Amino acid sequence: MRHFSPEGSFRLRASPFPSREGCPQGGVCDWVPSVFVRAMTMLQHAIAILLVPLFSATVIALFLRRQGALASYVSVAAAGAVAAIAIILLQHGERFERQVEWLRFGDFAISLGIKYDDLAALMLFVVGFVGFLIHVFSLGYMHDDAARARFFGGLSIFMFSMIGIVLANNLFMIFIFWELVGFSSWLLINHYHHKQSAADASKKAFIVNRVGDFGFLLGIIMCYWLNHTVEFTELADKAPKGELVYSTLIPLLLFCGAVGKSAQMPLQVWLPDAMEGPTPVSALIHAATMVAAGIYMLCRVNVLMVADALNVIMWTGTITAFYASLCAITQRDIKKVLAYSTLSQLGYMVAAFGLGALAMENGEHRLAIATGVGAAMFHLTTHAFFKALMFLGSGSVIHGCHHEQDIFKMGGLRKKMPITFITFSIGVLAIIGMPGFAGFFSKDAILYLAMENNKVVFALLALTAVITAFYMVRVWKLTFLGEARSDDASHAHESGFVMTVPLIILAILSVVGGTWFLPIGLYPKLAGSIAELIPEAHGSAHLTILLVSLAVMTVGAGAAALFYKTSANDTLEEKSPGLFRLLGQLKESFDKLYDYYVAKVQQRFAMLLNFLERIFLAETIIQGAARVVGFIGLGARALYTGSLHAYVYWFLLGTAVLWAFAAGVFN
Amino acid sequence: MIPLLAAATYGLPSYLLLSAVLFAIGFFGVLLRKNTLVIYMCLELMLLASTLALVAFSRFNGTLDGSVFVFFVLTIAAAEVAVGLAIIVALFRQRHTIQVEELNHLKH
Amino acid sequence: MSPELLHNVAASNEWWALTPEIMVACAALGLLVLEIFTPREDHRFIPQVAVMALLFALAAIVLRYDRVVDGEELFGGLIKLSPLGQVARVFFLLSSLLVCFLGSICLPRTRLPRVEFYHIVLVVTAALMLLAQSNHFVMFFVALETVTVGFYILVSYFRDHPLTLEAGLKYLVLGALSSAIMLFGIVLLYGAVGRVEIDGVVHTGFEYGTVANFLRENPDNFLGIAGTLLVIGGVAFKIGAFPFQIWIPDVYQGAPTPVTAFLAVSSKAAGFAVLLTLVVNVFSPLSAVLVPVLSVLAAATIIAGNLSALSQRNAKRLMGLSGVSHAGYLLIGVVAALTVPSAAGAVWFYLFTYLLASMAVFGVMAYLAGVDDTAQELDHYAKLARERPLLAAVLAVGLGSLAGIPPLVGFMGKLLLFVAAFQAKLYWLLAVAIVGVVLSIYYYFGWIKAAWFDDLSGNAAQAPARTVASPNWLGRTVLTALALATVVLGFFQGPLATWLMQ
Amino acid sequence: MPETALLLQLAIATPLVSALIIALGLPKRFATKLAAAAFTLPALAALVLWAKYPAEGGSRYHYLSSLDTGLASFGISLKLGLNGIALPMFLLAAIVGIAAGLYALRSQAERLKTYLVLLLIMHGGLLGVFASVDIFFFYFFHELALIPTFIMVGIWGGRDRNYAAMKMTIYLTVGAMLSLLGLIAIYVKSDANTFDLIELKRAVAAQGIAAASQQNIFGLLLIGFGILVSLWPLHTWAPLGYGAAPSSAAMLHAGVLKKFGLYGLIQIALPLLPDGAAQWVWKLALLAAIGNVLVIGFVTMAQRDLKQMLGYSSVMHMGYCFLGLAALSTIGTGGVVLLMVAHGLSVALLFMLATSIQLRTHTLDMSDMGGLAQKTPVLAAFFVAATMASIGLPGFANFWGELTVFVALWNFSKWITAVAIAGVIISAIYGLRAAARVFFGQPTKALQEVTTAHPPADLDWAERLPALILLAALLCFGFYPKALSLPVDQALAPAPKSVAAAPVSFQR
Amino acid sequence: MADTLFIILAVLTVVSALLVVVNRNAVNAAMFLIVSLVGMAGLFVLLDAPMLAFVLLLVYAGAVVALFLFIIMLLDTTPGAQKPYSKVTLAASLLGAGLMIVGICTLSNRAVLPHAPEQVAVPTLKNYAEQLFTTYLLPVQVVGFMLLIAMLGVIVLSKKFETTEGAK
Repeated sequence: MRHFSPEGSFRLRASPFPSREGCPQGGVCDWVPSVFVRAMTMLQHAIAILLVPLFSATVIALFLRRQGALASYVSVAAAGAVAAIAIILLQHGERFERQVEWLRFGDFAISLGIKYDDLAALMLFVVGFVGFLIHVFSLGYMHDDAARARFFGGLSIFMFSMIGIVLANNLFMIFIFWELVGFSSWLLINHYHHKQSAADASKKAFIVNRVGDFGFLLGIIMCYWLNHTVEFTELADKAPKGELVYSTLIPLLLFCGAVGKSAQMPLQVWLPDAMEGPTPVSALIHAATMVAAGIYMLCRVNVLMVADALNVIMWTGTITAFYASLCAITQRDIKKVLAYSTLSQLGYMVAAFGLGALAMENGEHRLAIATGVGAAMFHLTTHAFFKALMFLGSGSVIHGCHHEQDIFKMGGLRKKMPITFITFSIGVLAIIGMPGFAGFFSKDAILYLAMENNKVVFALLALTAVITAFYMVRVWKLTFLGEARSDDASHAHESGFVMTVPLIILAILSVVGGTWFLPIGLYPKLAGSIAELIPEAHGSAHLTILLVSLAVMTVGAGAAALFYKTSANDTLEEKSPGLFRLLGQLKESFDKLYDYYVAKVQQRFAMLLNFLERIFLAETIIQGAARVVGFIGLGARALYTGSLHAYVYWFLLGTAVLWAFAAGVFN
Repeated sequence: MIPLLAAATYGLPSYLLLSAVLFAIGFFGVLLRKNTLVIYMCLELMLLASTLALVAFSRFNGTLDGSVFVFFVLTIAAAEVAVGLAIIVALFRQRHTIQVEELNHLKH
Repeated sequence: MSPELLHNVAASNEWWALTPEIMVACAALGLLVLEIFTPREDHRFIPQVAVMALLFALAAIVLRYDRVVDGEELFGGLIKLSPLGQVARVFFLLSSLLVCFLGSICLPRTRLPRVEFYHIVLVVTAALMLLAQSNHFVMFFVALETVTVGFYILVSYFRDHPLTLEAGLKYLVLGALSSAIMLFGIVLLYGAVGRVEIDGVVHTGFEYGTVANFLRENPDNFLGIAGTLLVIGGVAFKIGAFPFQIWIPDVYQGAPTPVTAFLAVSSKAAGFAVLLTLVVNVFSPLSAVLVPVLSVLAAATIIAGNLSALSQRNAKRLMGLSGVSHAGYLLIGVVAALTVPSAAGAVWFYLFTYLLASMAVFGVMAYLAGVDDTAQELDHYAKLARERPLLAAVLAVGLGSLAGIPPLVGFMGKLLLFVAAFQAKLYWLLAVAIVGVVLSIYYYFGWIKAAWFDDLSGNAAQAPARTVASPNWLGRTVLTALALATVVLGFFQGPLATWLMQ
Repeated sequence: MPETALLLQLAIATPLVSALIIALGLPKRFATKLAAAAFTLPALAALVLWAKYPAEGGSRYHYLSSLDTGLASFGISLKLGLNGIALPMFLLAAIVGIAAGLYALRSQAERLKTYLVLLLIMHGGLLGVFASVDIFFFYFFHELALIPTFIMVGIWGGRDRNYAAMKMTIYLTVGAMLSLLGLIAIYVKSDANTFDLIELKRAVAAQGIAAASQQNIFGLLLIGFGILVSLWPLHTWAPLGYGAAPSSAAMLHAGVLKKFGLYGLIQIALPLLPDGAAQWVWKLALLAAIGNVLVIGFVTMAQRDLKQMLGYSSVMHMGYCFLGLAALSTIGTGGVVLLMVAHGLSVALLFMLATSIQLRTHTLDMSDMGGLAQKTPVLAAFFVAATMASIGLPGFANFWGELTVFVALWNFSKWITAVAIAGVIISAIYGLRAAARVFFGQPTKALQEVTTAHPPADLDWAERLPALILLAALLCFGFYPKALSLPVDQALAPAPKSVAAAPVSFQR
Repeated sequence: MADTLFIILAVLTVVSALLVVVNRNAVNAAMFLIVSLVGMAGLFVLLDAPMLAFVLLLVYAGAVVALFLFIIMLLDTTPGAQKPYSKVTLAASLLGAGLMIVGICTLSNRAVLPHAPEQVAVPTLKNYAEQLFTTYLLPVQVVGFMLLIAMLGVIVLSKKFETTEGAK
């Protein structure tokens, strides 16, 4: 039961202290130019990795708005530097935490700090490396885009913000960069801003995220006032001493942030629309990194978790996973399919996190989370690899097919774009959990957790896996097999090296990325102590899980492979339109609901208030009062009749009043 | 010369009352009459009413100042009359009327 | 009366103390002499003579200023010197100077004699100065009546205009009425006090001091109270306090613009000088009655003045009605003066600000007034900012100061009054005053708008704008000086404040 | 006198004096140069004073200097100085002032000289407001800055300017009068016989004002200042006035002058009337939360006119400031100061850009715009940045203000905190919607006609410079808020007495 | 005997004053004014001020009322030209009268008068002169000026001017 060992979880929490000295399996850091390592301390590396993309973004924004090419090179260079430093930090293995006070009022202070532990190391590698590959890919993909500078500038801002989240050592700092990734995602979705759909999608994404952040910020503030700190290390240190004030509300509120960012139900609506952005953006932000930030954040604050909150989280994740996979079946747009699969995979991760605790629900709260964190982060990593791979693959396809995105207008691309085909196929195999591929291991870990803890969840997740295999194979078959169903597809061509090389690298990672148990495995090198938290099934459980996942994969994939004909229209729609429509509505319902709310409820309410404001407040009361005074004024003016007698009467009146005063009438 | 008042029992109050009545009558005239000249007479009447009280007080308080003040009041009244009548005459030249109700062009 | 007593009395007639008044009065006589003995073409210099006389009188006061012993009684108690009396003298001389200036603008438009105008203005000025220093009801009444008679003539001076004469008649009748009322009040006081003999010297109800003592000893004597209130009623006519303000708009409109200014500034200020002296020095024992009476007067005056001014479009009537509201604010100061000594200074400060501001406005009005002096509509001010920016600027400054807007001096005046009122705990009066100020903003800005804003908008087209003669150097200098004084004193009250707040 | 104090006086005097010079008939080409100098110098001076401000400034006033204007007997004297709270506001006034001035210089306003004169007077008044220690002159300078606003709205204003000018005038005069009464009341009730804030604080510390009168005076000040700061429901002048006001006037008023009321509450009302404050905060907080934040938030959503939308949004953000004050704690007050500065900068930038947009689209109706970003990318970038700032995106100064205010609010009331944070969503909605309607998507028919008639040019440098100044300031304080918060924190260090009244610990 | 005299004179004065107010003809009004003046002069005599009575008759009956009559003749306002009073006027006048009566009643009820001292000598012309030329010298001067401006005023207001100097 190694994965349940206190050490595992303890080391996770105690990770500010170097968990590994020096550089094991030293071979890896031989190719790293050791000058870097000696030149700067690791802290300076960390600061550099944060600032390099910011610098590139600033330079681009200020000077390179018109030099698109130059801007792209600067940005890619920055991303390369990030990746390099990430690897240096990872291999150097030092773990540290520093912070500097940024704002203080009385005894309340907000500080920015860097917490570089195993969790951060893993995430930083994923972000840096995948990000770098995607940058390179974009060089080709966005080559003839007019607003290249803006695009790459946006990418750099995103890298900066994302790395900020990864390195943050307290909740306020996470929130700051949380907002910033939201902004950069808005910027990049809005890249084709002349398209109304893009403008709307970006707006939707930002606002929906704000809704999530509403809870997030409340949670942070509540956590601050309950524990008088929001620093992860301090919180973690309070926990064993029993000083930590637990409240179900805090984790739930914080989870709201994750719901928004990781597009869980009911805030999942923005992610599919976000596909309006350029494909590399979808790959980087809306598949690999940003949407995973929610899970990362949950792992960060795991000490605050309590059982009820975890329960909610688990169910949210499960339902999202299942719902999204259903929605994915009927999509025609290749990116939409991938988007929904992303949703459901994120649901997997969230569910994994939520499952983690329940494994240990015996009062031993401190240990509870470990397995969940392990599984979630594991899946996050592998998913980052293969989903980025598939998005880039789809990007390459779209690029080849002259920006045709409808899978029913593709087909027969296997010969035209062989590299894309192979790499994409690897991605598909990885996501549907073909043994030996990355997805297989991570998904198994999660399924095992589920089986251990909650059969219903287990069933749902397994079913999700079936459907996942089903629609992925559907896409794969319709896209690459058969004959070209449109002249765009028939004239498709393989993309250049700039785009294929990243595909290949990601494909390799999608294969080896999940080998955590072998001594030569890659994941432990990346994740360090996190890797040791992954729940590992033994004996019978191991067998069942293995069988289940194999069965799941074969059933789903086989069904899709047999069922779908490579024709111009959806076979399911022909066979059973009822089911098709049902699934379609399943997807539509949420958008409809939200649109109805925005257009009919919210806007009408605003109009009503505006009407009241204008008519009632501004006009009736104020104007009314003014008019009344005006009338009185006219009346007062009318007293000056010009007749002497009237005036004499006034004098008489005045004298009489004075006389009355003298006679003491008024007192 | 024997003070006539030595024998009188109608004292200061009656004089004060009388002057008040005259004052009121004058005021009433100013209210009532429409002929500017008559209004002006009534105003003079009011002044004289005050004068009467003044003399009475002066007499009964045994201070001469009141009576001296009467000289000033009379002179001032005369001067006012002169100016007033001049204005009225000039007005009549312009408007050919001295009826108050027709002199209400300045209003509002 | 023994001869030596008479001798003493005669000896107490220290004429030197009245040098300024005597100078002004003699100058008035001199004007007539000059008119007779100089050829006609030289008559246009006569106004300059008047101005010189006023300036000399001013100099005389400034030179003799420090020699004044506070509370020194002259002429056997007819006159009482006091610092505020000096202030009043300076005030009246200044305002008469400006009235002469206005006259030099307006009179040449008519075919009327001018020398008499300046003569009467000078005599009235002398009377005003005496009035402010009088310490005896006889002196008080005589001086007051001199002023009133002078104003009868001045108001109807443009006698070839029927409206002017109508105004003259109204002022005549109502003025005489108020004089009668006041006289009756004086008589009642005289009678109530009776004969007071202190170590052989006989005092009567004409002397302020005696009245004050009497009221202090028996404050609930009906005759005393009635007389007091009737006198206040007479003064209320001068200052235009509700309901005795009713004559103001008509007379202001009908009177020639310089006379309107004279009425608005000097006559009102005379009223307040008298009121302050009487209320603070004489009637103060009756504060139980006076405070409610004056408070009601003040509140009613503020409200009546502002409300009736709201929709007024005739410039002169507007000045009159807004002047009424200013009288209301000043009355608050008078009430406060019963309890807070510094309030008197505040009232005089306010009067000075009022002098500067309204004289500036009247100056502009004098330039805009056409041949028909009584018809000065706000519409005539359209395009003023374009054609005569100087006049428009001076107008804006003056009106702003009247409205009590910082940094203009009018605001300081209001501030000092309000502070005094606060110290006197007259909270509800303050509330009324605030409402009044807000209302006044409306019509003052309406006027400024007419002069400044509308020329850019469309509705200026049909406004019958007048062609305004450009002021000569004198006019430019005086108006600029007034405006600058209004602004600078707003920033830096130094001399004026320290002089008045002693 | 130390040269820093001299510098402070100079910064205030320069605009006023140059206004006088120009008014006395300086030829136009010199006038513009002089005005430019007069707008720039205070900004430089403010930067110097800011840089020179001692790190351990404490709550004292610095750069003190005093001048007797003849009302010393009344305890009134022109006493200038800056403390930790005044310093940021002074800086704000200077920065917005230079931006507004530069923008005014390029605007082809008819009768430019008068325009500049009024603007300079306004600027001088603004600087004076925040530099005056004497609360009488504090009020005095405010009015000095307020009057030109009315005139500018009246003369150079846009749609129904006469009505707007009159309404603004009446409203703000009422507010000013009430607050003046409040100040006089403090003067009288404190028995200190002085308007000098330092003396007043000392006097009150020695022997506070009676609780009853404290409550009345605070109420007076709250209503008076509330009108000036557009506290719901006394706000109706704001959208109308800003909708009509010429850009520079709107920038200075909405950006700086409006903060007068809040500044007064922080500097004067809270320290001098702690008990009164404690009795009013709940009313204040409810009004601000329900009225300013929620109601006005929704009303803002419904606006179609760009400037009106901005006006309403600034009304809404004032709600946050009031809430921060209601928290009655160092955090809240400090947050309010940050928020005032940040909002001042951002709203000024927004009003400026709104005018620039209007110059290109010849309309302010957002439903007649769209797709402008294709024609004017730089303008779009600036506008988006300003919008993001105003909806509290990290990296801009506003974020820190709002964050600290929210944190402070929690101790006051959780529910009001929730409402306030919900307001952040609302502002995101209308902010992004505005940006999208104006710049993104496809241009409307109406706009296409206009743009074909006279094709819009992107921001020229005369417009970019002020925008850059404001944006740079926003970013500076956004990236390093401590530059602002340090003096404020020190000024608040001996926290208002009423903090004791407010619950500090969470457990209750 | 003095009492009867007082009563007679008082009645005479008041009645004639009332007639001044009420009758319609301006000339008659002036006449009745003279009558009431005579009555008042009589009262002055009763009050041991024959001097003042003399002056009163001289100035008023002699000069003022004569002037009035003169002007009335000059402007010859036709008697009865006056329109009958409107209801409002009458009501208002009644109200005014009521107010005055109430006022007089309050006066007669509330007035507290200083009791007269023992006899003092009847003032002679010499006394007046002394007072006027010592104590009240200044007011006398002022009154002089007032008469002067009154005279000038009358001239300005009534004299016909040919084009005065400088007037364009």
